[in-house]
Amino acid sequence: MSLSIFALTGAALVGIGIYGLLAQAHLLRRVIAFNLIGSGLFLFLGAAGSRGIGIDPIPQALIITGIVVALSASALAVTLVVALARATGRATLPDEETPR
Amino acid sequence: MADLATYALTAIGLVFFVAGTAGLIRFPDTFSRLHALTKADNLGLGFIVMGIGFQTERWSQLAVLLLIWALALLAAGTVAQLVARAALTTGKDE
Amino acid sequence: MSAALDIALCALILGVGLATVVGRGVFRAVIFFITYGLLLAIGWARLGAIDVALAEAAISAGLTGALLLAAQGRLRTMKTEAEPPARARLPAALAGLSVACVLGWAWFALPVDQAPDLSQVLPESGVGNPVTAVLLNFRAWDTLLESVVLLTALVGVWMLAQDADWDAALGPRFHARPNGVLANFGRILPPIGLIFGVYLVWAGADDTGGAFQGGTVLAAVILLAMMAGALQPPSVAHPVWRVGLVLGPLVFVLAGIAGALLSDGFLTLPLTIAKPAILTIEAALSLSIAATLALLVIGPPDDQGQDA
Amino acid sequence: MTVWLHLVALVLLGSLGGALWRVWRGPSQADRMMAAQLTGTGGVAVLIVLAALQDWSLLIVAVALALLAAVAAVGFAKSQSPDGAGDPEEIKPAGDWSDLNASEAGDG
Repeated sequence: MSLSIFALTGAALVGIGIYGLLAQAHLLRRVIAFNLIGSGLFLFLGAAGSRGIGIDPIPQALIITGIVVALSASALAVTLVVALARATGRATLPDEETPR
Repeated sequence: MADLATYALTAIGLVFFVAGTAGLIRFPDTFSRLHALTKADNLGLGFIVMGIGFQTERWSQLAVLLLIWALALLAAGTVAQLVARAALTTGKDE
Repeated sequence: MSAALDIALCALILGVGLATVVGRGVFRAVIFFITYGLLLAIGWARLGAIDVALAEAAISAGLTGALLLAAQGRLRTMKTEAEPPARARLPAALAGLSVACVLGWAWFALPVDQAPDLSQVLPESGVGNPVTAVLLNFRAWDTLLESVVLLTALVGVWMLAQDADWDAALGPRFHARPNGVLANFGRILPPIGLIFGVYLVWAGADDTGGAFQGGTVLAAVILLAMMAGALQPPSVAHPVWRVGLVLGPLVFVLAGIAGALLSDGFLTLPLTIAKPAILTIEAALSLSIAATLALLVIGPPDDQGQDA
Repeated sequence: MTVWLHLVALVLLGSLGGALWRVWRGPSQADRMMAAQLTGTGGVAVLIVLAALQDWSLLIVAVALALLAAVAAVGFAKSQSPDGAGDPEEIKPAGDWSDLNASEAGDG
């Protein structure tokens, strides 16, 4: 019962993250949305790994490394956003600007 | 007896937490809201810590509980001062 | 009662997740994302995955918030263009909804596998914490490559420095009022955090904790000491920090080669030396993880703030 | 006792939800940051209660949260300073600020 709640929450978080990734143009918000997708998948995987007898440590180990890798990817992405803003004065991708 | 103490102390802790949140929602400006946060909430956490302390099975767990409260107090005091100062010098911008 | 708690918690997680992607305001989204990590850590605690809860709590409280807030502040001082409004909301919502529905369907359609019973093989790993056993023994390849991924990300961050800044110390020039609240906090907390981080690495062999969790706590402590002005960020070429960055992967590879020579193959640990070997790898790895994560959040050398 | 502790955790989560409302409303950035700090304290309290309910080793997660509770707010205070790396205490607030102590009052 409660495992299903967490798994469905994870699924919904992936959907929310995809919405944010597509609808928001500001790149920092896209980084956050991307992290939502990742953590939603982690939650789904973690719930799936707890379905058998006891808790399967293999998904847990994968999720721990995944969380740390997600942070390092976010740090790289955030640095890219700052570098882009320094070069262009914008924090959005150029080809996606709304026409004036 | 220990259970009775847990009921009473956690209930008091909840009152402080709810009061702090009510203050956070109801108080009119940033600085009065800071009061609600740093005072009520950490008092609430203290009562929860004491209440749960009566349920611990080992002394080490009680020590860890007290460490948690001490760390939370240190963090809250520092944060309240820094955020209030930041709000004072930059003003309301959004 | 227990289900009510889970439902309330998941409702909060979903509400906060939604709040990070709707509406306008980058700062608000960042703050919601910080609280999102906290709620997620409570969620992992509810699932009984204590090691994951620990990693999530340390990363989201200690590193993510500081990283995103610094970037948001930096974008504001550079006066970047205002955030454009959300576009194509209906197609985006439909895309998100359909993926969520597919995943939800998959949850009920997937066969329920029995978790592999590790209690038989756990004694062969040399450690008592099954998560540590998986990370550093059974699936050591993953962990080794992951520590290399962290280093690669750091090199990527450094490559984004401007040429003129290259020899300067990493990050902005942090300073604080001498004997002010921030400077004192930067002196009181790091010793406590250091002890806690080392404890997590040590305890991780048999209890909750491990190289990643302890390394993350240590990274947050290093970051805090740097922000409070108690510790100067190094330059890219700093020899001690460079050794610290590669120590973990290096010890890991050496242990792997030793396994190839003395035992069944690369990265296999014979039972007789498994525990001391794992503790050595963990100690070196957590040092490297701490240094890498802290420098990742600090960012490339950046003197822009000074001449602005 | 189990039922009561579940109830305590539920009320704590509710109070956390109230703080989240303030994060949404603002209006100032300091409001949002302080409300997030409150959710941190509430989260520590929830974890302590869960430790009594489920597994005492959860206390270690609460220690990590309490230890690192201030890092994000320190980052916030830094990002609010003019060069993004300072300390809000270095700047003298505008207007009459009689609360400053004597050693600072002279150096204007």
